Amino acid sequence: MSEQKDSTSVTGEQHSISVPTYLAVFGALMVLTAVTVVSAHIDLGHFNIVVALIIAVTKATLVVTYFMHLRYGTNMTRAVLISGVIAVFLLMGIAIDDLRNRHTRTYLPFIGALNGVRPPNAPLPPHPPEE
Amino acid sequence: MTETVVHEAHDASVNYLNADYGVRSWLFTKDHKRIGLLYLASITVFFALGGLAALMIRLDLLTPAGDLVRDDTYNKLFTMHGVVMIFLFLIPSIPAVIGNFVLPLMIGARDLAFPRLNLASWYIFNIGALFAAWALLAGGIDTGWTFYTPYSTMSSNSNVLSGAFGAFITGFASILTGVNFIATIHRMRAPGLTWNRLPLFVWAMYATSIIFILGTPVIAITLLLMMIERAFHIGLFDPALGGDPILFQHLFWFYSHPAVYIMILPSMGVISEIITCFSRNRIFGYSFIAASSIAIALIGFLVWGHHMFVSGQSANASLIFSLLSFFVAIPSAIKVFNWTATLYRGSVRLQAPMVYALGFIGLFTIGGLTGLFLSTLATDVHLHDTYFVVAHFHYIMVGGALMGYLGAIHFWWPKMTGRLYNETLAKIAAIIVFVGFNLTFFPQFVLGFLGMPRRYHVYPDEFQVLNVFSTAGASILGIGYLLPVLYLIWSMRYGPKAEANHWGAVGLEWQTSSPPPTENFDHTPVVTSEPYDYREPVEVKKVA
Amino acid sequence: MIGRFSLLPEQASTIAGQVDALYFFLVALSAFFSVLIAVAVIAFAIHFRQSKDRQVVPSGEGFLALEITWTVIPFILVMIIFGWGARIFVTMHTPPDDAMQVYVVGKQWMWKLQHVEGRREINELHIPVGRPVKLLMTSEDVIHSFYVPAFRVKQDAVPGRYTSMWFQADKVGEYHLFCAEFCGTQHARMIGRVVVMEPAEFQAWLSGTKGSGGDMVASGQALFEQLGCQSCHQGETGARGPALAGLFNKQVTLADGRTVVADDTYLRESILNPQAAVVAGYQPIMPTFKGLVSEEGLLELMTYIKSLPAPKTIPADATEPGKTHAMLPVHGGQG
Amino acid sequence: MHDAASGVVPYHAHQFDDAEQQYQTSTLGMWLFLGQEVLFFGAVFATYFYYFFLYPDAFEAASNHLSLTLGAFNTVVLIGSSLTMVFAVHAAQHGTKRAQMAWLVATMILGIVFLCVKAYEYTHKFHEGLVPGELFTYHGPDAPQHQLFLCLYFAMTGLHALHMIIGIGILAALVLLANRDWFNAGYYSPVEMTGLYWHFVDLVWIFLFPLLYLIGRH
Repeated sequence: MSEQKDSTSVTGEQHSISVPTYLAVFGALMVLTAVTVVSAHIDLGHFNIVVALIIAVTKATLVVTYFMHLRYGTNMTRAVLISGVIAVFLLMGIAIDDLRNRHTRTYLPFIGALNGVRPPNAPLPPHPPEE
Repeated sequence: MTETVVHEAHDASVNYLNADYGVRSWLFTKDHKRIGLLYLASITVFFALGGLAALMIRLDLLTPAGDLVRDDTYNKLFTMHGVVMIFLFLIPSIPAVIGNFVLPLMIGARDLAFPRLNLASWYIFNIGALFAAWALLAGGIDTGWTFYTPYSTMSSNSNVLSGAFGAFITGFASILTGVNFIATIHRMRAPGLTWNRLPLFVWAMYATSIIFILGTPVIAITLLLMMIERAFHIGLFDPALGGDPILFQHLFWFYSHPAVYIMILPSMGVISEIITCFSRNRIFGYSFIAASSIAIALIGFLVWGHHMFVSGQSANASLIFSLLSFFVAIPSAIKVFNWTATLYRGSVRLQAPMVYALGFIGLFTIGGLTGLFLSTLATDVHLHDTYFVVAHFHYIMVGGALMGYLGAIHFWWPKMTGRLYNETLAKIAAIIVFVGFNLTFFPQFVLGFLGMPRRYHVYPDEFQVLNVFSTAGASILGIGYLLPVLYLIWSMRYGPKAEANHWGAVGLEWQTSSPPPTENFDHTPVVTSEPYDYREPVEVKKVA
Repeated sequence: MIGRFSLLPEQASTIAGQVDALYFFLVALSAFFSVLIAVAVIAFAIHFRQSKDRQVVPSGEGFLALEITWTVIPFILVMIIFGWGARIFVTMHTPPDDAMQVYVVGKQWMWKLQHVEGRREINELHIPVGRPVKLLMTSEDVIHSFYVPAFRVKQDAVPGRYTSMWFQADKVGEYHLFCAEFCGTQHARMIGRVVVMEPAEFQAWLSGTKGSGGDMVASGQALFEQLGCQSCHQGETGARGPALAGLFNKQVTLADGRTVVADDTYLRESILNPQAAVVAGYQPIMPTFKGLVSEEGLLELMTYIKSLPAPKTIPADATEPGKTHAMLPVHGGQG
Repeated sequence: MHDAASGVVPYHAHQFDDAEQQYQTSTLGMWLFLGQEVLFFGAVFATYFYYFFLYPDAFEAASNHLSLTLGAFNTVVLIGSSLTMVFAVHAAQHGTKRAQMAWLVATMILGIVFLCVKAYEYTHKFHEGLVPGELFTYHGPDAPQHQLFLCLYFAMTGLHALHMIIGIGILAALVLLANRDWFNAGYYSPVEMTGLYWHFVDLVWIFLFPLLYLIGRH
């Protein structure tokens, strides 16, 4: 946790970022925008969205660290942003995991085994002999 | 002990109440203490509205055929009870009234970090609350406080849009309170007040504010999407157009389960304060109680799926949510054990706040343990959506949060108003509330196991006996809640004057006069010792 | 029994005993801890009450050993409860293969039930004692929840998809049926009875006065022909639609390479939203039948498709595109 | 205090001990508000990913209803406005009144350009009958899923545009305050806080653009 009342830490001014840095960051953002547009036209199947998200995350970190001065902010401000992002991932992750398993009745292995139940998404037994 | 001795305030007769007069001084105040009292007034009105709906429901359930009201009126009554009690009373109750008033005093600050934001929060709360109250009274909502789709979007023809919009607005009031509290706790503590000297009520407010910040926006979006779906029939949650009603439940419960921790965590903070003061004993396991407040807030975000075990959610997700729900029960158990241990070798005085606190421990224990029934998969299949669930969350919210709130009002009343209430009358009221509560909700556990579903206007005849007990209990409970309103208002005018530290407590808020000056402290106190240090009895210094 | 006051619910299904055992274990655990805390609080409050003469010496900060014990013990207890509850939950979610199939359609404020043999019922379910019954449920409008307290089972009927549950009644009698998920004005009146009968008695009831239609397979085949399905799905080589005989619960490879199990949901989606899962080797030309087929009609079509016996000479993977196999359009036999 | 040299006495509210504490607290308060906004947009993104997982092909097809050039142009405009905002904050600290007002107005102009392009896209959708609800006249394959995608498109970009409008309103207020010489090296937190808010809104668009415009282009 951040120290009690950090009169010691200086405000943002001492570390104010110079204009050339801002321009460099702006240039990087422009390049990344171009890259994401170009990469969208290459057919990578399901990886297209993954690549797009990676580029978006890098652009986001650039904006957050330089434009929003998080680079010189206190740990608490970083903790707030990170906990927000984690909470969103939590909501998305478990909701989509529920969606993925809705029709396949997968079980946590040790529970299924306790009961001698064949986890249903295991491969189907060979074609049953004709009754 | 704080070094600085409270000496003669420059003019003891001037305090935050008589510093300024007139409606403008109250409606445009930036003083956290006055905003706390403004919130107290607003939520007491809504508590009365919700309580009235509860009494109507209990009266209607006296007979299996439900003769008091028609079907749809009953549905509107229990929705009004749910929406008003949760969004308009319980969520703001302790954080906005007690938290606003006491938090800056406890950490030695002159006010919250953003006073204007605090006043804006009260106005936003009232605008949203009036929207919701208008929707409930002018035609009502019949979807239940959960607004489940596709009923709320496709087939309900009640004021769902305006009611949901009201709840949507009140959400932002909670967010502003959360921002205010975390910023204040982090940046504006008195010198010497390190993290492990913070009063446990401040820890509880910190944990509650985490949930305010991370949870409330999700319910805002959920209600917004539901309103869009209802207005334009776009198929967001409409299965015919490719939507999935279970997604609504995921989004709704992602906020609404942490919301029940918003309601109980502040009461836990209050109980830690009251127990230590009235048993003149240092808190048992300070760091464990503080850590379990934060643990409850964080793990609370992982467990929302135990509301959806039978909703068509995948069995795999149900197993995961059941396992995580047991993890969140452990910190609550730790707290109860620590409170009980605090009484050991103390000097216990059974005054009104202490009666509420001990009542809290008893009822919260039963509420918490019955929660285990509902996070266990097998029993939840049988007990879900029955009166067992109704009894469980009333034991937590009414037995826990409301008892904690009443205890807090009684404990800090001398500090808030400078007046004393009638002690014996207060103890009688507390006991009536305890007895009435148990008679109302314990029979509902049995009703739930028998299988009586919740939200039922008519029920089979064999459930009538237990329902009659429950209604009898509800009337006793109603009287129990009326008494404090009467004698507290009476005490404002005629109650004897209270000294600065009426209970001889150790918190910073008791080092200033009652009621405190607008600036809270004559000069910022310096904290040197660890919290709840009741080593030598605090002789009460006479102020003026 | 219905109408008789008692403090404990009936136990009328195989699972009820196991659920009640866990329930009473939890009641005992809760009672123990509640009494423990209450007695401790009252004893401390009285024994250590404030007395003028006693000099108060507050106890230490807290003992780590004690804190750890009352963290580990509750943790072990809850893990036991979790495992026990999860095991029963798994049995609840795994219907035996020989279960008798009943279709349930929830509609605003009534339950429509249909046996495969054709008997239709409203708000009533007749089942033989001692035989597992599997319900395949859906809803026509809002979410309902099929709840039989005496069997300790409950499952939501969600519109737009199938949910299933199973139980095996082991006591003859009449039991309550409730709707447990709030579904509107007459949610409290959407109740009914589950009548458990002796097997012989059940057969007599089943073949008694015929329900409104013939058995589901016959009405399914009639609908199959009426909608013109056999024009594509007659199973010959070069047919425009994949063969449906013996399709149920088989692996199907789709045009985009995914393989899915042809379960109830797959059949329903293929009828209502055929473009979503086109079988490999076939063109996506099938029109959607959404709105043309009622929920009951869908269930009848699926029962008919499931009743088509797999032809004798089928190699292991029947749905390999381009595989030729002789398939006589067998008249719907007993499902 | 660092600004003693420049002879400017920093203003701080009565509940703070000094301007240093006020600056730290207001920055933390703003970040807490932005943390909440992450969840506010996060819930809508969760709905988007939920349905993208359910209907990947339909969503990719539906994404082609949107014009890529306008989306890309808007992204460039918004990142540009972030740059001008950064310069405005810089000017508030060190620059003259005229520089502050110039950069603030530049940011507002870019913001308004963004909203105009957005308005054009919305009206274009109206004419094409692509607005979800009764006016939806697209009857191709997977029509319901396309309507779902477009509903999410309108919800997400609508929320984003609403935040832009509020941002432009605050910027206008700042221009007036800058005109009255409020901001100097000792007191510039209002500009910095608005900067944080503006960059966050740009951040949301950085995620919106690929998810809505780019998924269907391969």
